[in-house]
Amino acid sequence: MIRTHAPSRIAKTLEKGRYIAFRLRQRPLMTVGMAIILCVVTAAVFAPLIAHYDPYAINLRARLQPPGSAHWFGTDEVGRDIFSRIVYGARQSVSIGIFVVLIAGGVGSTLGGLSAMIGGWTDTAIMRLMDVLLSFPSLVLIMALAAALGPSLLNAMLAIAIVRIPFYVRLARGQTLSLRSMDYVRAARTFGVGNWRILRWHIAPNALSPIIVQGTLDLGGAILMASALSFIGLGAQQPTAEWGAMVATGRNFILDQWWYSGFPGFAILITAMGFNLLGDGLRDILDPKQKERQ
Amino acid sequence: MSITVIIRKRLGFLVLVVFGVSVITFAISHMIPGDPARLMAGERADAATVAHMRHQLGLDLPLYTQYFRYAEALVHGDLGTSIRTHRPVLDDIRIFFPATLELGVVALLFATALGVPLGVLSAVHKNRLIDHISRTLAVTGISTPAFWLGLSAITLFYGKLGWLPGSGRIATGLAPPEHITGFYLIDALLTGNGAAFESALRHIALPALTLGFVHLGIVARQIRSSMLDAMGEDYVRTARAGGLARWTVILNHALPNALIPSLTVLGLAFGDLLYGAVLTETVFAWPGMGSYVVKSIQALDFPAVMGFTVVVSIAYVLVNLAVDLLYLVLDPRIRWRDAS
Amino acid sequence: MTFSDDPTARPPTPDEADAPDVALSLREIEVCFPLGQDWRGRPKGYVHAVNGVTVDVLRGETLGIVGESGCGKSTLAQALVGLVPLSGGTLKGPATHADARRMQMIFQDPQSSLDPRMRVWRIITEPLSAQRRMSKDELRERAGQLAQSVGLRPEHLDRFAHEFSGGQRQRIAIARALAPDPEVIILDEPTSALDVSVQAQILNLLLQVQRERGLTYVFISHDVSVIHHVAKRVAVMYLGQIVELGSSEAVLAAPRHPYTRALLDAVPRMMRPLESDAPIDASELPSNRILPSGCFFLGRCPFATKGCHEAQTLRPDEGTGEVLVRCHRAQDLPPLVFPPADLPGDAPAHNSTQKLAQD
Amino acid sequence: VPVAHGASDVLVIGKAEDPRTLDPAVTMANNAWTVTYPVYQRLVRYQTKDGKGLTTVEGELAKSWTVSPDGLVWTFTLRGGQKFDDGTPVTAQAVKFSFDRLLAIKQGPADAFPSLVSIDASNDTTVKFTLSKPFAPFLYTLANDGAAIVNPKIAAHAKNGDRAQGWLSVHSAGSGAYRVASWEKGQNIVLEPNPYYGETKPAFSKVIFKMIGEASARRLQLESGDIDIAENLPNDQLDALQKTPGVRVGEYPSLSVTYLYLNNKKGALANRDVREAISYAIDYKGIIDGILSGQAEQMRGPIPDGMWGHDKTVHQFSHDVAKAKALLKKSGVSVSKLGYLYATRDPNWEPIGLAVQANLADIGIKVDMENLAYATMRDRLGKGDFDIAIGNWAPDFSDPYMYMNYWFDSARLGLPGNRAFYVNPKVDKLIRKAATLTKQSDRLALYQKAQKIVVADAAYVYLFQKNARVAMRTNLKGFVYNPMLDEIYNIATMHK
Amino acid sequence: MTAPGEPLVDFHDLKLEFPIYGGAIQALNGVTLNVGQGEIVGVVGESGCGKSVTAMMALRLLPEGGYRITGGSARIIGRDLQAIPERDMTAIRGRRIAMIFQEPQTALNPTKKIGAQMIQVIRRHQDLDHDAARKLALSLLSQMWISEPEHVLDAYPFALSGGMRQRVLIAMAFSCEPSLIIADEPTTALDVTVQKQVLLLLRAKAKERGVAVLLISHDMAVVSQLCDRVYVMYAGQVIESGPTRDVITSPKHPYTQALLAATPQGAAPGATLRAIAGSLPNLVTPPSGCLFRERCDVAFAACARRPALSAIAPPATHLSACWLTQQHGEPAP
Ligand SMILES: Nc1ncnc2c1ncn2[C@@H]1O[C@H](COP(=O)(O)OP(=O)(O)OP(=O)(O)O)[C@@H](O)[C@H]1O
Ligand SMILES: Nc1ncnc2c1ncn2[C@@H]1O[C@H](COP(=O)(O)OP(=O)(O)OP(=O)(O)O)[C@@H](O)[C@H]1O
Ligand SMILES: [Mg+2]
Ligand SMILES: [Mg+2]
Ligand code: NI
Repeated sequence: MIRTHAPSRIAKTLEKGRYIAFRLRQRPLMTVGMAIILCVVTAAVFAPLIAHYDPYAINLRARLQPPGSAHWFGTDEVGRDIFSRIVYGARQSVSIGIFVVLIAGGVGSTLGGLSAMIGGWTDTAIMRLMDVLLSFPSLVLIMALAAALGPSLLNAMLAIAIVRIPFYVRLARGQTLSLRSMDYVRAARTFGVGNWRILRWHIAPNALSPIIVQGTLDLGGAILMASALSFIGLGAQQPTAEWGAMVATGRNFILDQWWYSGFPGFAILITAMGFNLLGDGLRDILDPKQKERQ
Repeated sequence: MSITVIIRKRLGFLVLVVFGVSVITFAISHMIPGDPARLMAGERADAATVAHMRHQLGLDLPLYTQYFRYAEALVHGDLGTSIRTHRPVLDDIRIFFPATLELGVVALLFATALGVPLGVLSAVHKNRLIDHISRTLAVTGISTPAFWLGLSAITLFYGKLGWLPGSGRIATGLAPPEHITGFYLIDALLTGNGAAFESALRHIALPALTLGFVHLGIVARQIRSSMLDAMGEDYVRTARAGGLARWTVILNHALPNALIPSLTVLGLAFGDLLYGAVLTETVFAWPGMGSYVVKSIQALDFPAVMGFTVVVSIAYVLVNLAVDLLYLVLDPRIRWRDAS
Repeated sequence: MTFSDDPTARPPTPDEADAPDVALSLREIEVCFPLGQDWRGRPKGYVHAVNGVTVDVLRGETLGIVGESGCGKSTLAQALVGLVPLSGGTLKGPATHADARRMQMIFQDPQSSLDPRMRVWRIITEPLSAQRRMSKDELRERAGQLAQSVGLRPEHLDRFAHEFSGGQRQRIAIARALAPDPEVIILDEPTSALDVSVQAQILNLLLQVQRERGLTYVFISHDVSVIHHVAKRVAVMYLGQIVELGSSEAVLAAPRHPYTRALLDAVPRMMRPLESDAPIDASELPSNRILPSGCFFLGRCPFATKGCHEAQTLRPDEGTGEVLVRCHRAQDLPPLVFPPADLPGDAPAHNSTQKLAQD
Repeated sequence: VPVAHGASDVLVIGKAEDPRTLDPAVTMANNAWTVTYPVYQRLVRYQTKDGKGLTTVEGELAKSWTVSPDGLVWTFTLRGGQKFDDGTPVTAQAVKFSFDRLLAIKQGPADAFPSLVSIDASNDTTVKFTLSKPFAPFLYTLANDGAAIVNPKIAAHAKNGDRAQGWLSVHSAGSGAYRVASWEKGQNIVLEPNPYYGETKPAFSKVIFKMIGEASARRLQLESGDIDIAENLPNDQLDALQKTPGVRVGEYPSLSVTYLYLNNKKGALANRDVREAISYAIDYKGIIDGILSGQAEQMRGPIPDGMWGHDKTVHQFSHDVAKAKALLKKSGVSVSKLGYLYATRDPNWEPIGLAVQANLADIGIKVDMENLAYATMRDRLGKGDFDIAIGNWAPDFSDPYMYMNYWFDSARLGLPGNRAFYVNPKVDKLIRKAATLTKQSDRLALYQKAQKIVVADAAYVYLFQKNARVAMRTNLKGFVYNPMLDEIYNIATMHK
Repeated sequence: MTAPGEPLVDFHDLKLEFPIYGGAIQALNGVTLNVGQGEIVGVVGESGCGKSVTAMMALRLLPEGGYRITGGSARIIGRDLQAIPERDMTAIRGRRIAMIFQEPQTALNPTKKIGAQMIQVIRRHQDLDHDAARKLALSLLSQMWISEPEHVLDAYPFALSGGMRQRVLIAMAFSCEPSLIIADEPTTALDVTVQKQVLLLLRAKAKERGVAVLLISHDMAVVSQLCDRVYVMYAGQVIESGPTRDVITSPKHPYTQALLAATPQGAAPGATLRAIAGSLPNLVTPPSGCLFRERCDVAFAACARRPALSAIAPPATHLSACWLTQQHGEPAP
């Protein structure tokens, strides 16, 4: 029986907060992930306040300085402060991740949802196209696209987004198909609710959580992929402070100036880890199969 | 009966994929700025030479004719001639593909051999310390930039410690084993060439570990989640109620069922391995398809890039076919459904 | 009330849907599901879920449908509300036209029939907002009225479905079904997922709203006692066909068709020791991929004889004539009669407790 | 046990990547020449004196030669006694075959012979070259890799009229000290001695070119002695290697220059003052000291120091921001943004770009850096689709022609050499004339005159000529550096 | 070994909870239950009242570390359940006490043949080689009135119908000659016709071999037809127990009475049923005092304390946990 007297709003909020704290204590890894993301996002937003050097100012007289009090993470081969560049690099990484996920998730889920709702030939055609895309060597597609459109961060992001689309199409299609057979959707049909409205009212909100989980996990993946592209020279261009590009130039200095590629590489690792940990945690929480019984 | 159905289905799919992939690559190749004829003719060639070359390559024909010519050759197993190496693309691929495949298989073996136990342990000890540790390891694997890991590994294991060689497939000056499968490890074993085997093993260790580490995470994560599902199933309870020991239940009942959904992920992971090899191979100077295609793209060597994509997507479809067939072995439900 | 809002529809012939007391007229309804696809996209086979159901549902009555799992009850229900297309036969009656308000459905699982991300008032008024534009205030007001009529309190309106117990959820589903003021409600095992104590609440509620609104019910259940309680008339289904149709008093007390007999014989009855005199028969519902050629029950029928290899039609029982049976031997079978109730309807009075409670 | 490590009769050279083809009539890459040069012989070769490589030539296969007074006919007499690696003697017919093949294939290497019309072998030892118009550097071009003499027997390997290009791209058919024994693609190329070699038997029984993509890995392998020579190392690594025991980093002034192409026909850069302003804005010393660890020398005009024709009096730009600003103002052109095109093929190009970016920012010009695959970059260069681009240039033969006639002739716009799209009829006339004269002093005068004009026009930004730095094990002896033979090692005369 | 006459399962006032955020699900709130040798005992109650938890507890199959016993005692085959080491426990499971579950669809491993699953369990407890175990499995199946046991042994679970699968599970349960079989709603997922077959089978085999059965069901009628004694549970507590006939025909606890009255069976068609108001209490915060108090129409002051299960009248076979049925309307000492 449900309670008749609703507790006050403040008490409710407090209770909710305590509950969230409890859940987080239960999932230390997810908490770590959230902390990392918080740090990265803070760095990205407040980069100018955190970095005490201009990330683009070259100083040929202070090349390849080891980490020290002046330059926490040392300097690169043209004397730029690596710490500042890493802090600014967070902007690139976070925006790459978000851009890719929004584009791929948006286009993919819409396509997948529509494909499942329309069915028939349209569905078959879309899914076959996605199969082809999936079996396409993704890195080659990205590299070829980057080569075709010219190397730039934007093109790299677009290419990554395109490569990720089939995953969302499949996910959203699967979700739609299973939701479509839920009784509440069938019920809605008996009221004469049309496809569009069903998609918007019933399917989209309910299919959202797995898509969000996938998106969170993909944020990490996209950051990795973009850095890989920058590493082989197809992503961010100089002098943009981008972690993958920094590792790429730093690779020639890895034997004597470990900090040059070391810190940006670590930054990529940590950031991707943050999103992966968060995504894993979210998946655990949202996965109906693994939900704790109440 | 059902095997033939699956094979027929996959082969049909193969035709579709090869067609789709070749069309896409073809289209992209022709969007990329850069004139293959000029590349072929050389940097300082004059306009007439370039025009001649263009005619020779058929680049002056309408696009669709070019595609048809390409497709026709493709059907006859001809992938054209590489602009960069001036050799038939198929010959190049024949050299480089086994290297990549060997690297991929060893990496996947490593990832599976470690990832499966890790995932199982994680699931069995859910939310306990072991779980946290192995999940951290898994997530680290997934989140590590392979190129960076590779560089660091070379620096550490070759540069600082000198334990393992830093590049290549076999020691310099040591003749590779006779070409039978193209897999050095297997060829060395087949020909009883102990020195080559040892050297090849030492050479493949670092790149395979690097590449495998990333996939270790994917495998462990997947196994963990499907193990958790499987362990919550009723039949596990039945097995326990029948008095079977805990690990018998886990390994004999839950694991085989957990492997079934993981198989798809493993199949995809293997496809990914082939592509992921691009970065690892670059870093480790592994003479495989990865470095080949990177160089080909950089040199705008379209025939080579197209050959690569076509071959890799065929490999992808075949891997999926293998996964399907494995399903057939592992999951009797499919056999039964197809039979009836 | 007119029967047809659809001008293109053929005028109803008097013998069919025209009789003023018929709410729904089913004629030879068939539903098949295509099964799998070969490489050319053609189905590999069909599941014959409903195989020719003919029955009239009278206005204001409750038609009960019983039958074992997989016999096509739910499929029939879904076909009635248009969720699955008919493969054959016709469905007529005032409630079958484009206006979806006329017929509503209540599903078995109150959990999955309510959108977990909608607030209760939205759920209840969804059929209304799907029909025409209504302001939020209007909708809320309607929701309040409906909620009250099914015993929900106003403060429940802003909650989500998962905050309710199973019985409450089924109340919400009933309120939603009542929203567009339907004539007919199809109930597909509305209480199967509920506990006995809650089932009673829901059955009471259903009967009450039926009385208040003059609703027509098609009530599906595998629980004979529930059907007996709510339905005046009952149809027994087997393999997608009605094998026996008649007043529930007649059918449930003295079943004629061998299948109905087997079914009723198997129903557990309070304090009736389990009889094991009948030979244990291991057979179950035959496959509906390929339909049997003669009587569908032939394979399991203990009374089968020669004539059973011919297809059977639903024919009036010769004895009373008010029960239709799909068996040519119905009269020949030894009578089997079940007492109306095994136990007194009321639990023994608990006089002492009454007294004490008043202290 | 791996064989190569430390063995005294094996030489291992660490390369960054596979050569594409080993056909001397096709390849234009130093990366391939490392292999092909010692495998083939040519009519003439660069001289070595006192262990120093000179840019002058001496006979290799040729014993002597004469030139007709009009400079149109060159007649060579062969030395005899030289044999291809299958024992076939090298004859005049082989020379004719090789050059006919080169001209027929008509790829990069043929460009060095613009006016060659016919080759005649009157007997086994005499071969006659006929030119359509006099070409002063002709003799020098015969020392090019492309002028290699190949065994005519390769004709048997021809397929679909490819003149055995396919076969020769992975095999060798020369009369040099070595021949290609095997090539594991992506791994190594192994050379073995040519058993019929006509001169002193080389010291190494095996020469291995090992492909090691990562510069750091190459350096590590050199340090550990797995390889004897490591090519293509970035300056900072070389600096570090200088301190490594057992490794020697040789530094040699080279003729290889790095310069910026200013697109003379596009936008603001069409304005001479703007180009001059840019030339003044660059911090040459900063780049040389900061990026090249001082291992370079600022250029003075297009012809580098060490090549005849270099002019000590020609104007040299200095880092002068004020002047640059003034010039920019004077030009009256507003330049807000320029692109800088580069590739990662040379690790210095990117930091140089960053320096240029910073320098030009000082005079108010924003520079966008664009990193392309080298092939794409070349395509853009060819089309003139860039503002500023960077390039390296090394001479194929030792003649100022390599700089002046390639860089400034309006007939070679774009990729062939004039990458600044510089058009000046006066300069055209001077340099074309200089190419046909046979007397060096006459030519010198013409080239110096032309040099003054092009420097004043600031067609390119002349950055620096850098030292060639070769890192090798100290136990490797007898290496001779020749500025004309970058990345080419005298493996036939080296030893451990 | 169990001494003759000693109950196979003996729970006394067992209390058990599952800790969750901010509290615990108090799943069992006093289960007093025993099964003697050869008895058929029923447990009835509504969904969520703790029937399965009780059954699982008897074999200690609940998730390790996921639950807490907060009171009472639990013994099986004469031993303290909590003190039995896990090794012994696995030897008891299947051998001494076997179990049959509700969902035959999922209770068998879908990727293993029936034969393999049966043989595995048989060989776990009996010293038989593969062939002998198979033979035993065959004979067990044929005793389950399965006409083609060979065929069934070589089949995968999904190829069998629900009734067939349930018979396989019953055969498995009998395979090691246990003393007790716990059947947790063995027929809920089956059709009535099949249900009857399965129940008959279960009863016949049990009687034949003198195996005790603890039959769990939510269906009063099923229990009344099959069981010698019955326990009625509500919200984790056994609130009434006794010989089946006594409990069904003269229920003493208001809940049992209400439950019987709420079934449409026996009510006049169309008449308003005597529904029990409200719904099950939330087990995280169960009502203090009598668990049924909030829904009981005869609740009174004493119900603020929780009544223990105690005899209504000598000969103490019929017990109830309600103040009204206790002698003085006061909590028993
Ligand atoms: N969408 C569908 N596709 C294919 N077959 C279906 C579909 N829906 C139902 N069926 C099949 O149709 C037959 C009848 O199913 P239906 O759900 O109508 O039975 P039911 O009488 O409602 O059973 P239950 O009592 O279990 O609810 C079954 O054999 C079922 O497998
Ligand atoms: N592992 C568990 N963790 C937490 N709570 C549990 C667990 N198992 C059971 N419960 C809770 O214990 C209570 C009793 O559950 P139980 O499964 O015994 O009910 P039941 O009587 O068998 O019901 P049903 O008739 O639905 O099978 C329920 O409230 C349930 O949510
Ligand atoms: Mg149904
Ligand atoms: Mg239960
Ligand atoms: Ni009470």
